[in-house]
Amino acid sequence: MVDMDKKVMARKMGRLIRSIWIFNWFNSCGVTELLPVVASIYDMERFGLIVVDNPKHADVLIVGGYQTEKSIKRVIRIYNQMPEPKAVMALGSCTITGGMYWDSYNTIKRLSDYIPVTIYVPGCPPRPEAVFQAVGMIFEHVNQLKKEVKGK
Amino acid sequence: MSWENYMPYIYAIFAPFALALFGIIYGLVLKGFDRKLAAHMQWRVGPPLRQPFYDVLKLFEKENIVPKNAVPWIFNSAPIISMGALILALLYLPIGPFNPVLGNYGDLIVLLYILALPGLAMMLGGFSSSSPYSAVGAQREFIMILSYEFPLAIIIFTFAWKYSILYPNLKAFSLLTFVEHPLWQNVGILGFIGLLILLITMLVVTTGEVGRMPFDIADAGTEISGGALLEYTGKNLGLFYLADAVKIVVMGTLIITFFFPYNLSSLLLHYFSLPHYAWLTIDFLFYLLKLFIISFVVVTVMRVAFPRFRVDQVVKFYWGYATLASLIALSLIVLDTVGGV
Amino acid sequence: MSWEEIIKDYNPTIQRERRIWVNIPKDKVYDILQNLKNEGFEHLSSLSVTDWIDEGKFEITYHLWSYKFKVLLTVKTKIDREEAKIKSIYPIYDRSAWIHEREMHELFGIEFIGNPDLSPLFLEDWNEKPPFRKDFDWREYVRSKYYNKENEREKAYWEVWLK
Amino acid sequence: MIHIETSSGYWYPIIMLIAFIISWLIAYLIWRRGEKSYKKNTEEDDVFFAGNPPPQGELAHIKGNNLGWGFVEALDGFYNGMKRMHNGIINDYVGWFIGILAFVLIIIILWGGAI
Repeated sequence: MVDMDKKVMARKMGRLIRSIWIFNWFNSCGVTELLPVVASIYDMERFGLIVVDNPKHADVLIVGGYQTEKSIKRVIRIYNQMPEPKAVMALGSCTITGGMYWDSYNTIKRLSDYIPVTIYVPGCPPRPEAVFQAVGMIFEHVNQLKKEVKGK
Repeated sequence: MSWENYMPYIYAIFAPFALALFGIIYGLVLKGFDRKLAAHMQWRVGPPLRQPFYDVLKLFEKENIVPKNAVPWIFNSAPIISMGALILALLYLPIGPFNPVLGNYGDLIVLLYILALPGLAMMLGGFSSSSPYSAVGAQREFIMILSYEFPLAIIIFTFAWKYSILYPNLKAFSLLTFVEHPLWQNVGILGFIGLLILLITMLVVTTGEVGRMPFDIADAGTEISGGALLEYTGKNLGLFYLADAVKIVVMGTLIITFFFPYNLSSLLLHYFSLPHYAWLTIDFLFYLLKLFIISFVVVTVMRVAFPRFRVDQVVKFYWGYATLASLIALSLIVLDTVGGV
Repeated sequence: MSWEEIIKDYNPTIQRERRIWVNIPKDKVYDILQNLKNEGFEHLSSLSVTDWIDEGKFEITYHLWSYKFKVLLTVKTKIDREEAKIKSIYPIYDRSAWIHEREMHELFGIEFIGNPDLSPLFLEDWNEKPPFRKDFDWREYVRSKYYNKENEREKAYWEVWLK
Repeated sequence: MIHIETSSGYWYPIIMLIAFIISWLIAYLIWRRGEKSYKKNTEEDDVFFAGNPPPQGELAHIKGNNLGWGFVEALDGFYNGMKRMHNGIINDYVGWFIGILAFVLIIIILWGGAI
């Protein structure tokens, strides 16, 4: 997050959480559990979340699962191409500690060494409820930020 | 220059504000209904009705990126042209019981040209953003314009021809004649079938013009990841989003002026009497209802029922079947007037 | 000259029903594969390499399948491990050979002479020893590249590997 | 007030121009309210090319002749027919010319007066 001042950030994030547009970077296990989130049972569109198809329209980048040396270069470029108030949700334990591939020569071990990660969702692959809890946490974080700003 | 001559200028200056407000708000409301109903059709809960308002507010908060080697002034003015043209189109359209603001200062042909501007602006935006994806998207938008203008022109020509026969003293292309004399009564059986075919063709053309699912080859999400509007972010995209919402209202109103210009008040007038402004509000609400039904049929049902067509299938569909249908309808109506009457 | 005669004098072993192995010296492989292809083995299903580090040899296996005879012929050949060079079979099997050889070049470092494009496939800008070679110590590599000693949490990884 | 008036339509360009300027102004006002800033000349305003560096120069241009790709593809039945006809043999062209000429003459002779 670029260091805008708190009030602007609170206003921007306040508007962002009501309509989050997601660009998902699923090239591994993340996608299997994320399909029900989009489908009718869990239906993330209830909270105004839609999947968009390019980073320029997106607010939240969901990086699902392990990233190899080759794919992390693309993730970094895509992260840079997203317009500013943006967040990254790292899905799956592979992004936290390298997960199953903790000792593989080809995968990266922790996503936040490469791009600033807003929230980690553990699980291999994480269940849809975990994803909703993560989104809920972002909501709370922003509301708390707004309360703080209003409180001053 | 007496007071009367200045009337059109005053209309032209103050009416756009009111109409823009109406177009944007009701367009976003329609979009909200569209997403909610589409979700329910897919057995999902769907977003709250005010979701498009949230989307627009968010989009206006995001950074407005202009690509490095894009042409900045075209890139930034494309959404403005698109939105301006649509507000202008609203000026020439009859909104519910009220006659078109600039009704007797511009006819249907002027409206047809104005309606081509949003598509043109999107194409301009796509080509000017120097991205291969959006260049392909803009090229597809160009093909969309080419393909759906053909049946649209035939439909308009049919109506105008019919009016020129029925009411030779009136101006055939003027929207006022379209509103005062709906065709359903003074047309025989053949003509009635012809009008039905025309109605279906017009609905299908509107889906193409609004760029919704079966024909959204221009900003095809999965194929060219965003198409013509790929490089747009922030307020540019927000304005295109608004323009898209207003476009549904404009196209819906066009269908209403052609096929359903009836007002509720004329039917209920002799049952109970109400002050004039009460009738106006009732008619206006009836107009909003008609607009909602048309948007439901044209946008939501088509969006949920059909997958996206290929580019050449779209052209084949419009230049083949839709044109054939409108030509058949034209010949039916000609037969009806020449033979039947 | 049917395919049996071609490989007769290299004493093929019948692995099991319709599976035949044959060892062919390095310099004859290209011509034999050419003839086999003409005979009917037109499907190069895969090309793999085994690293016999104690013998100091790479063993390249070509798995050929023939739709006509319904037989899977495995042609094996041994090349020296240090200067690992062999003539590429791109002219015979074209695309399928190209992609397999490109992968083997990246993971084992075998030089296929005549292959049009041996650019890296999975490991972009990898300047270590080719990873599938037995003498490449991947544990050491991963530990030094990804886990540093100072980080408190990652100390655990260092203990795990010390045993 | 200059305007165009025909038997079936009319158009007042000045009023339309004023109305268009006003509507354009409204759109501009809406446009101006949004966020203006963005990080110039960083990787942010590169063109999105699926994570790879965007193509430079010649590669990035979509050439004109594939502008109507979908169109030519859809009407290829018609275009193939046309291509077959334009086979470059001069007497075919002259043949068509005379045929159409004769046809038109017949029409004029038969219904000359009526049209």
